[in-house]
Parts: sequence; structure tokens; C-alpha cells
Amino acid sequence: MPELISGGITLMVMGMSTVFLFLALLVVMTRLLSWLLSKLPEAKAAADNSQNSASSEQQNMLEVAVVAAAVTKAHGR
Amino acid sequence: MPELISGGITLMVMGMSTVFLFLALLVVMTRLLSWLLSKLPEAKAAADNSQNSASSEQQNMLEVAVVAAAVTKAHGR
Amino acid sequence: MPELISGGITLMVMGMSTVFLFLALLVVMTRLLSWLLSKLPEAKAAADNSQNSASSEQQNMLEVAVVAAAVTKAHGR
Amino acid sequence: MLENFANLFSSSGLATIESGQLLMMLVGLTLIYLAIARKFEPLLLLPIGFGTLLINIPGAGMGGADGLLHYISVVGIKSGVFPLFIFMGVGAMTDFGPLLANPKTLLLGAAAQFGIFGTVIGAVGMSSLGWVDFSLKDAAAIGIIGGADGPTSIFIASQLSPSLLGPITVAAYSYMALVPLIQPPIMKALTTKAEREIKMEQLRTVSKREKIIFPIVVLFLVAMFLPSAAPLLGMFCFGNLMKESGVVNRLSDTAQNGLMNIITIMLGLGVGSQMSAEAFLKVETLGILALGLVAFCVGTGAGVLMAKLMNLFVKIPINPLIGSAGVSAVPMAARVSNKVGLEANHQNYLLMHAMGPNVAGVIGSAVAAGVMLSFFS
Amino acid sequence: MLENFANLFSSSGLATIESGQLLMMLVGLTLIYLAIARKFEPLLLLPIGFGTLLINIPGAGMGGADGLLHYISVVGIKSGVFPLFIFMGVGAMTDFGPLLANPKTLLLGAAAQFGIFGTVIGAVGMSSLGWVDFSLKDAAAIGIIGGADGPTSIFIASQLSPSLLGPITVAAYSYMALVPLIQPPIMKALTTKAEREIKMEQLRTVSKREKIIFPIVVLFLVAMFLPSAAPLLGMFCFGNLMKESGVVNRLSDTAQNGLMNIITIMLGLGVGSQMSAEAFLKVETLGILALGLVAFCVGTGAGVLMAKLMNLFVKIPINPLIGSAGVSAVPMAARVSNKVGLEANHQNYLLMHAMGPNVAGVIGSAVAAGVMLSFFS
Amino acid sequence: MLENFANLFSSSGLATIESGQLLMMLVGLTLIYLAIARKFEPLLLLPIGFGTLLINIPGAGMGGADGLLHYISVVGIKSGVFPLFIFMGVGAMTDFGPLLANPKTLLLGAAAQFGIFGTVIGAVGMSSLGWVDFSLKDAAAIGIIGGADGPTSIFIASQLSPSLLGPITVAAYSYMALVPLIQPPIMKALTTKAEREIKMEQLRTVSKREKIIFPIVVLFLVAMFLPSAAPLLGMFCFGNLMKESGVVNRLSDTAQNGLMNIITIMLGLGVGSQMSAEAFLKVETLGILALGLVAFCVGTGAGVLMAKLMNLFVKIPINPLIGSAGVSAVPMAARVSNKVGLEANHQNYLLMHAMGPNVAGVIGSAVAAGVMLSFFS
Ligand code: NA
Ligand code: NA
Ligand code: NA
Repeated sequence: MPELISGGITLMVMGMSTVFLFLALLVVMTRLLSWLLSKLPEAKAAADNSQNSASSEQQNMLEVAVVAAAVTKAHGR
Repeated sequence: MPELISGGITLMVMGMSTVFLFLALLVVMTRLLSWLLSKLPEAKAAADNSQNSASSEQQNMLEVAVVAAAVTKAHGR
Repeated sequence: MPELISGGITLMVMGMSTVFLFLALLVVMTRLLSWLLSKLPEAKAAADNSQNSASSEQQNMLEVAVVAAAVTKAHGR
Repeated sequence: MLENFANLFSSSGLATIESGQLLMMLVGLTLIYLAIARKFEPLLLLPIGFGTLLINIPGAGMGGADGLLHYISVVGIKSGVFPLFIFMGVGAMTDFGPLLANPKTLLLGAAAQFGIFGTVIGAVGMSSLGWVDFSLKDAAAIGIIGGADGPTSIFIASQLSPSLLGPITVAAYSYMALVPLIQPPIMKALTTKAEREIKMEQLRTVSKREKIIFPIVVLFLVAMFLPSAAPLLGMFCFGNLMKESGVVNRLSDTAQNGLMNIITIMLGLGVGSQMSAEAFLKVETLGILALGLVAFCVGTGAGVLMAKLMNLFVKIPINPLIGSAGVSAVPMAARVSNKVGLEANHQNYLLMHAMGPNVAGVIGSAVAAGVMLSFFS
Repeated sequence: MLENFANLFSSSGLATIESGQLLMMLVGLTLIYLAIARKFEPLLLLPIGFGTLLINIPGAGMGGADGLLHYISVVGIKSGVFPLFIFMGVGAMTDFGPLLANPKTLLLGAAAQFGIFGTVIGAVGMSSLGWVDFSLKDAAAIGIIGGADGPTSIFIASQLSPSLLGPITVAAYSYMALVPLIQPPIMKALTTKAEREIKMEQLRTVSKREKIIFPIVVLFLVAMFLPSAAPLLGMFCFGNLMKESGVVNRLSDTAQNGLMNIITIMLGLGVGSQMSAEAFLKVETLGILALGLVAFCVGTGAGVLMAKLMNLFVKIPINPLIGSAGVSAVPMAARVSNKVGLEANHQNYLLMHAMGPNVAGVIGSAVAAGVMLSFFS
Repeated sequence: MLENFANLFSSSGLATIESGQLLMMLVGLTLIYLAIARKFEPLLLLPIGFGTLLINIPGAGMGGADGLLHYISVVGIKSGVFPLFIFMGVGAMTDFGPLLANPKTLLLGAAAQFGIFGTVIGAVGMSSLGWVDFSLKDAAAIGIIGGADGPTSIFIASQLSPSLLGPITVAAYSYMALVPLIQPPIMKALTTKAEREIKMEQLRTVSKREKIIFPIVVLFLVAMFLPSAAPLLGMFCFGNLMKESGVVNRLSDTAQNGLMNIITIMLGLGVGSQMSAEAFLKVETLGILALGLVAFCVGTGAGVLMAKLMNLFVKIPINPLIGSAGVSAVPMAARVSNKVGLEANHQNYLLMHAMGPNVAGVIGSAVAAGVMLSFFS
């Protein structure tokens, strides 16, 4: 068998086995991850938190604006 | 006549004649293009097609969303 | 006193005095700037102008569009 | 002065163009036509087609030492930088939710990579028969076409077989656009109507936290087991983490839009600049086009058959039509699964189920790419 | 420690500034003033003006071997990369509809390029008289000011006469901003009231397909007859094709906005970095400013006269006021045509008619640029 | 073939990872956790944390001669280019209105820089005691953490002490995120309740013209007295002028958004690439973290005390709580002033008043940075 073909076969065997092993391992890890997270109680709160976080910067800016407006009004102009 | 000036004149003659020839040729080609396209029957349809195409990617995404929503509803959550 | 520490002290003295001098100078210049500008009569107009300027490019484009529409209408298509 | 005119003319295209360049311009025009009139992956094929036109203008020197296309090519293609940033953007656009809800579909994404390695065998076979002259590196780069993932193909070709970058990229994107034509016959041939009618139960909701941690888990496995895949999967996971974390939305948005668009323009022109007559007009290109088609067919079939194999072992059966989505070609292949499923049973929405193997296919071909890089390093 | 203070002071601006740098800062401030208070092409003149300030700060080293402005200048100006991407963006913003509806207006865009080559003669004349010291390359780069097209000027100056890049660019953008003042007197002097009152019939509708194919036709002619214009016109046509094809809107949008803005900032700073005292404060700069003005005047006049000449041959007369728009300066020159036309007859809207020669002028000066590059290569 | 597998495994992470790399991955994960779960400056700490993961994957070579992180680092970090563009964007987001309305608050921004130079003394002291090994340059770069300004820290560290860039940047951003915890106790300890209750009168309206001319005044002073600060303050003023001029809104918008986001992604990855085990896992890092905390505390205290000192001389007293905002950390520190002020008197809105010293602190630390660059040049 020419070297080129044997090289190709080696590459195929290595490649497919690595791909399957890697993704199978990822299946296991993913299941483990989901299971672990389902055990943790604060899951809900944390999720909520991180959903809000996106707008926290905007809120900060909003806060600045609101205060500025309040100050301006308080001084009657 | 100094070399510099003769160079400038050469450049001018070459330049203006190339510009005119090129744009005149472009006039001819443009006319030809318009005439050829006016002969082709499917012009209208093709034009319509390409106007729609812009939103085809969005439509695809929309389709995904619609199906996802349908599935979700069907399963009652 | 080791060289390293004396170097640090030199850097601190130079640094803090430069920072103070620079910002004090900036206080003076800023006051001067405000005072000078308050003396200039056309302040108001200029400010207005520059506020409008942002939209001047858009206005230009708008002008193009309006004229185009007018032409199209005038020719009844 | 006449002499000057003569010089101008003698440097013009009419006087110096070679038939090869003319042919390549036709290739460029074809790509542009396919992009515009047929909407074949226009985001890439339009810039590639136009780059092909530009690089084949005789005397323009746009690919020469101080030409624009040369700069683009050196900065972003040869360095591998552009595909990595595209991968970051793709990561920021990917939703791993369906995959997390049904992790075993990862195996479908693994099986479909058989398209890659089967094609490698095909390529070395062709070469052994003397039809073409592919080295093992060339064969590997050609195989990656079967990954149905543009940036991965470009990255691997730029690292392993730069001289074939043009035809490999064109083949990869063309066949990705052709997925709706290529896949259905194979899917139908390998399944019974009963199998195609299998209804899949709805996917569970996946929590935000799972989605945030998943890209880190992927990166961890890469770090432990396949570091050669780290550039590709690292940038992919980075983009995905930016998206799912929800705390850097302005960065994630730029990765998906502004930066992605800039790099796509450059990438297209850069790939186009590899489409010179010498590089494209040879029998090897025909071989690549043929092998690329085989790669897609084999990958599709392997995915479907893997699903059937899995059904022998699992309690709740999976519809084998979602196996074909394992080739990647996101989201086109998943839509094909959905469409063929609806033909069999018009209540059978497979789209979300097919998204799992679909994104698994992206990971799978990046892993395959990593194996290749490691093999040749 | 006192020594350290002495060093700090001795390196400060007060101690080391030269009168030339001070003068250049005034030049920079003037450009900023014109940009802000007079709205003279602010997108370019503000960054150029600020770059001028930065490069003339003694001891800051921003133009030195590891200074920011030096990097920008090497990466984008000397390589010619930035103007080419600007041209792509301009292409993506250009509508060839009016030109396609009335192709003969291309000839007006050709005539106006006489401003370019007339100025070349003026520059070599000045040099022959010993007033200034311009080489033929310098003269060509100066002439391009008459093209009234910023990126073309920057590109040609960077290739043919890098030492004059600063003053040439400043002159080009300044006169483009002054078009509403420069052109009307010339237009009125060369036309009768009857001519200015000529009403033009409405333009036909141009199909999408014509617009899509046109940039490819232009590129084809460039490839066949003037490959040296391929970088400029190639990128221009690429931008236009992205826009008109309608299939890559996200790329076209980025080319017009995000990418265009980034490159404009860099380009302005990079041009500003060429405005050192040695490069700007010399009698040649006065010559360039004078010749630039001449260039605009000659181009304007040539366009108007060409229109009058064409009227001797065509059945339906054209209003000679649209000839002046052939100098480019898009869309300012077309608006000037419209305004002067309205003064003569307040029903006479010439804007759309003037857009034809206006964009023709862009092609025309890119062709002229190509001739120059070919002449000196 | 077994041999090939053995090679693959022997190059994998499991076989080659060192404890240092594993520890650094934990550091990277910690940064990512702080960014996502605690929202500690996520725009920087998320990319830095991910970059830390990537650079510590054994065998991935992303920091090697042709690795992506290496390219980013060379192009943007070592050259100092990225922080300068960030500074331009920050300038385009800064409103100098409150500062212009009450210029004497500039002195608060000056006083807070004592945090920088006090830390320098601390660093050389530590080094003299033999605890760590910092050169004077290292000490200066560490001191800049007290400037509470990310890009300034990165710029100075890249110029004076590249090997400490990683820990310095991480310390700077971490403590900026911790400002709401660090500052209030110090502020309360140094003020009486009566002082905290001081109400400040409303700021006058600042005209557009003042805002336009101010950045030019700043640049003028820099040019005359401290050219070594020109790169930082020059780009900052350029960004601010683009914003305030109102004539280049599309450029200003890109500087604040598109370009800023692109550079932030790159900058974060680039800084992360400096976080190798050798560079981070040493006792010096602990020293830097300790000194950084000291720097913030000293700066906060100095600002408050300066305000109290000024109150001995001015007619209308200022609330010393705004002094702490002089450390920069825009706009967090100003919000802290506002919050502590409201605790003392719930009618006492200090936010706008604190914005003056807050932006003054940015100028102040850029000036301090300039002194350092000049000192070592
Ligand atoms: Na794949
Ligand atoms: Na022109
Ligand atoms: Na500061």
C-alpha cells in the first residue's frame, strides 16, 4: 500500500476516533453540567441577575440623567 | 522647449485623449447595455427578485422563529 | 538613602508639582476662556449655528430628495 | 509622444491578457452571478468573485508586492487571522440551547465528520491513481470542505495547503449553498417513511447558566485533549461567551455585525486574490470540486445512518432526518431537515431538534481540523 | 532633583518650539476653524487639522519611529490602502441611475478633467520660470486637485509625490468646500440667460439590472484599456456592486458607515501627520494653492463649454449649467448647478440631471489618475 | 499508527500542562466570574480573562510567533496603539460641562494623583526592603494604577514595564470596579457630618463654544509644557473635539461605538495574552495588588483632604465628598460621591458637581503619565 494512502487511512482513523471521543466526552460533561446546575439552589436568581445586567450600564446612565434633571428642576430653571 | 514642459504637454495630450476615449467608449457600452437589457424579457422578474433578496436572510431567521413559536405553542408551554 | 528611593522621591516631587502646576494653569486658562467668550457678542448665534450644523449634511441630502420628488411630480409620474 | 501612447497601449489589457486570465474572469463573473441571481452565499461569493476579477486584470498589479489584495492576503489570510475573527462572530451568533437540551445529538455532529475523512481517502486515492497531484496535506485541506464550514476551511487551507486555498474555499461555499439540493435525495434514500415521520418531543428549557458555562466546558476539553483546536474553538467559545454572558452586549454586537462585516469584505477579497489563473486552472481544481461534492454526500449519509444506529440503543427514538444537519452549514442544513420532515408529516417540526446536531457539526469539524493541524505539526 | 526639573523644562514646548511649528499650529487651527465654523468638509478637515496640531508639538514624537501618527501613515497612507477603502465606500454610496438614464453626460465628466491636465501645464510652467521646484511627477499630483475628488488626490499624491501629500490634500478638500463660491461666476460668465433657462426633460427610470451590470462594464473597460486605474475604479465598482446587488446589504452598509468612518478618522490623522513645518512652509505650497484654484476654475469652464459644444450636435439641448458638475465634488457641484439653474428659471430643477456628469467626473478623474500612474511606471 | 496516537496524546494538555498554567486558568476563570456574576468592569475583564485561558493552554501556541494573540499584542499593545484609540473614544464620550462650570475642581483632580506618586514610593520601599524586585520604571508603572484609568495604565505599562502589563491592568480594572466598596469608608473617616451635608449651588450653563475650545486649550498647554503627555491627551482632546464640534457626528459616533468596541475586544485579548504563568505567578503580583489598593485609598483621601483645604480659602464652600471623585474611575467615583452625599442629606445631589473632579482626574493622571514618560526618556 503506497505511503500516501496509508497516511490517509491513519489520518482517518485518528481523526474519526478523536472526533467521536471528544464529542462523546462533551456529551458526558454537558450532562454533568446540567445535573450539577440543577442541584444548585440559587440558579434562578443568578439567571435573573445576569439577564438584568445587560441594562445595568444603561441604568447607570439613566440614573445620572434623572439626578441631573432633578437638580435642574430643584433650582427652578 | 524645456523637457519638463514637453513632458507636461505629452501628459496632457495622452491624458485628455485617454479620458475622452474611455468615457466615450463607456457611453457606447452603456447604451449597448441598456438596449440589450431592454430586449431581454425576464428583466422585470429578475429585478423584483433581487429587490426581495435583501430580506431573504431575515425571512429565513423569521421562519426559524415562527416554527420555534409554533412548536412551543403546540406543546402548551 | 538608596538610589531607588531617592529616585522615587524625585519622581513624586516632580510629578505632583507638575500635575498641580499644569492643572492650576488650566484653571486660569479655563476662567480666561469663559471670560473672553462671555465678552464676544456673537456667542449666541455661533452656538446655535454649530448646534444646527450636525444636521446640515442630512439637510443637504433632504434637499436632494425634496427636489427629486418635486421633479418627479412635476412630470407626472 | 507616439512612443508614450504605444507604451500605454502595450501595457493595456487588450494587448497583454492571457487566455487564462480571461477564463478566470469568467469564473469570477460566474461567482458574482451565482451570488446575485441565485443568492449562493452572497456574503462571501460576491467579494470572492470580485477579487477574482481584480487579481486577473493584467498589469493592474493588485496582487503584487505593494498591491491592496496582497496586503489583505498577508495580513489576514496567510496569518489565519480573518477566519479566527469570523469564528468569534459565528460563536456570538450561535445558540447552544437545543444542543444543551439534547446533548446526545452531539454524536450526530461527530458522525457527519466522516465526510471529511472519507474525502481525505478519496483525495489520496485520486493522487495514487495519478489523476492529480495532491500531497497528504492537500488531501487533508480538501477533506475539510466536508466540514461545511467556511472559516474552518479557509483556516485549514491557509495553514496546510495555501496554494489550494482559492478552489477549496469556492467549493466549500458553493456546496454549502447547494445543501438544499444535495441533501434531500440522500436523506430520503437512507430512511423509511416511518422513520421520517418520527415525532420528537419538545426540548426542555435550558437555563442561562448552562449556556454561560458550556463554552467554558468546551474550551476546557480542548485545552486538555486537543490544544491544536484551541485557536478555532477558543475564538468560537469566546464569541459565544460574550453573547451568553449578557454583560458585554456592545462587544457581542460588534463581533456579530460591524467587525464581522469588515472582516467578511476583506476575507472575500483576500480569498479572491488567491484565484489566479495558475492557481485555479488546473486539473486539481476539478478534483477538488468532485471531492467536495462527495464530502457533502458522505457527511450527510453518515449523519443519517448514525441517527439510525443510535435508535437501536435509546428509548425515545430520534428522527434520523436530523442526522444530516450534523454536517454544519448552519442554519441551512437544519432547515433542510425540517423541510424533509414536514414533507413526511406536516405536523412534524424538526427545526429546533436539528439545530443541536447542526451546531455540533461546527464543533466536530473544528475538532477534525485540530487533529489535522496536530498531525502535520 | 533640580537637574531633573531643568531636563523636564528643556524638553518642553516653550523651550524648544520653533517658529515653523508655531505657524503650522496656526494652520492646523485654521483648518479646524474652517471645519467647525464654516463647515468646510469637516469630516476630513477636522481630523487633518488636529493631526497638524499633533505632528507639530515639539518633543511629542507622534510622527517618530514609534509614534501613533507614524504607524497610521505607514499602514494606510504610504501603502495607498486608506484611499482605496474610502473609494469602495464612496462607490457604495453612489447612484449611477441618472448617468445610466443619460449616458452622454459622461462626456461632460470627461471635459472637466481638462482642469487636471491644464494645471499640470501650469505647474511645469511655474517650475520652468524658476518660481518653484516641481518635478513632472509633482506637477501630475498637483493637477489631480482639479479632479475635485479627495481620495483620488490622496492616492495619487501618495504614489507620485509623497512629500507634497499634505498641501495637495488640504488644497483639494478646501476648494471642494469652496465650490459654491468658485463655480457660479464662471458658469454665468460662460452662458447666456437663454442657455441657463433650458429645461431638461425628465430622466427615464433605470432598471435594477442595468445598475447591477454597469459597475462590471466599467471594470471590464478598465481591465481592457487602462489597468493602472484598476485599484481606484476596481474598489469603486466593488462598492457600487455591493450596494446595487441588494444581496449583501450588511456589507454595503458597513462599507458606507462603520468602515468608512474608521478609515476617515485614520486618513485625516494620517494626512495631518504629513503637515510638518518642513513639508508645508515653503513657496511650493503657495504654488499648489494657486494652481489648485486654477484647476477648479478651468475644470468648471471646460465642463460648461463642452455642454455648449455638445448642443451643436444633439437634438434635445442640454442645459450647459450641468457641465460644471463634471468636476466631481459630489454632490456639491450638482447642487450648485441646480441653484444657478433655479436663479435663471425658478421651475428649472437640474439636480438629477447634474448628478450624471457629477458621478461621471469621479470616473473621469480616476481614469486621469490611471493615465498618470501608467505614464510614470 | 499507534505512534501517531501517542504523539497526539503526548502533545495534549493532560500530558503537558504545568501547575502554573493550571493556576493561571483559575485566575482567568476568576476574572470571567467577576465580570459576569459581579459585573466587575466586564467590558475589559471578560476578554482579559478569556485571553488568560487561551494563552495558558499548553501546546496551543496562540501566543507563539504566528499565534493570533501574539499578533494582537504586537500590533496594538506593544505599540501603544490600542490604549490611544480607547482614549480617543473616551474623549468622545466625555462632557467637560461640569468642569467648565466650576474650574477650580480641577485642583481636586490634581490632588487625587497623590495616589499615583505615593504608590511609587511604596513600590520602591517594598523593593528596598527586598520583598520584591521592582525597578524605578516598574514602580512608576505600578503607581499609575492609582490613576484609576484603564487605558492610561495599559499605555504606561506597555512603555515602561511591559513584563508587568498583565497584573497592572488586572489590578487597575479590578479596583476601579471596587470603587463603591473602597471609597466610602475613607470618605466618611475624613469628613464630619456637617461637611458631608454641605449643599452646592447649581452649576451655570456652559456654552457650546466653551466646550469646543476647551480641548484645544488643553492641547495647547500640553504642547507648551508637557509634550510627553501629547499622545494620551492629544487623542483624548481629539475625541472630545469631534464630539463637541457637532460637525462630524458620524465620526464621533464610530469613535464611541464601533471602533471602541473592536479595540476593546482586541485590547482585552491582548492584555490577557500577557498573563502567562511566568509573568503573573510571582510575589511581585501580590505586591502590585497590595500597592494598587493603597493607591486607590491614598488618592481618595488626598482628594477629600484637598477639598477641605480649599474650603479654607474659598467663599462658597465645596462639599469634600466630591474630592474623592478626583481619582477618575469615571463615572463610578462620581456616583459614589453622590451616594455618600445622599446618605448625609437626602436632598443633596452631588453627582453633577462630582463630574468635574472626575474628568479632571483623567487629565491629571494623563499629566502624571506624561511626567513619567519624560522622566525616563
Ligand atoms: Na461541520
Ligand atoms: Na473628478
Ligand atoms: Na485619574
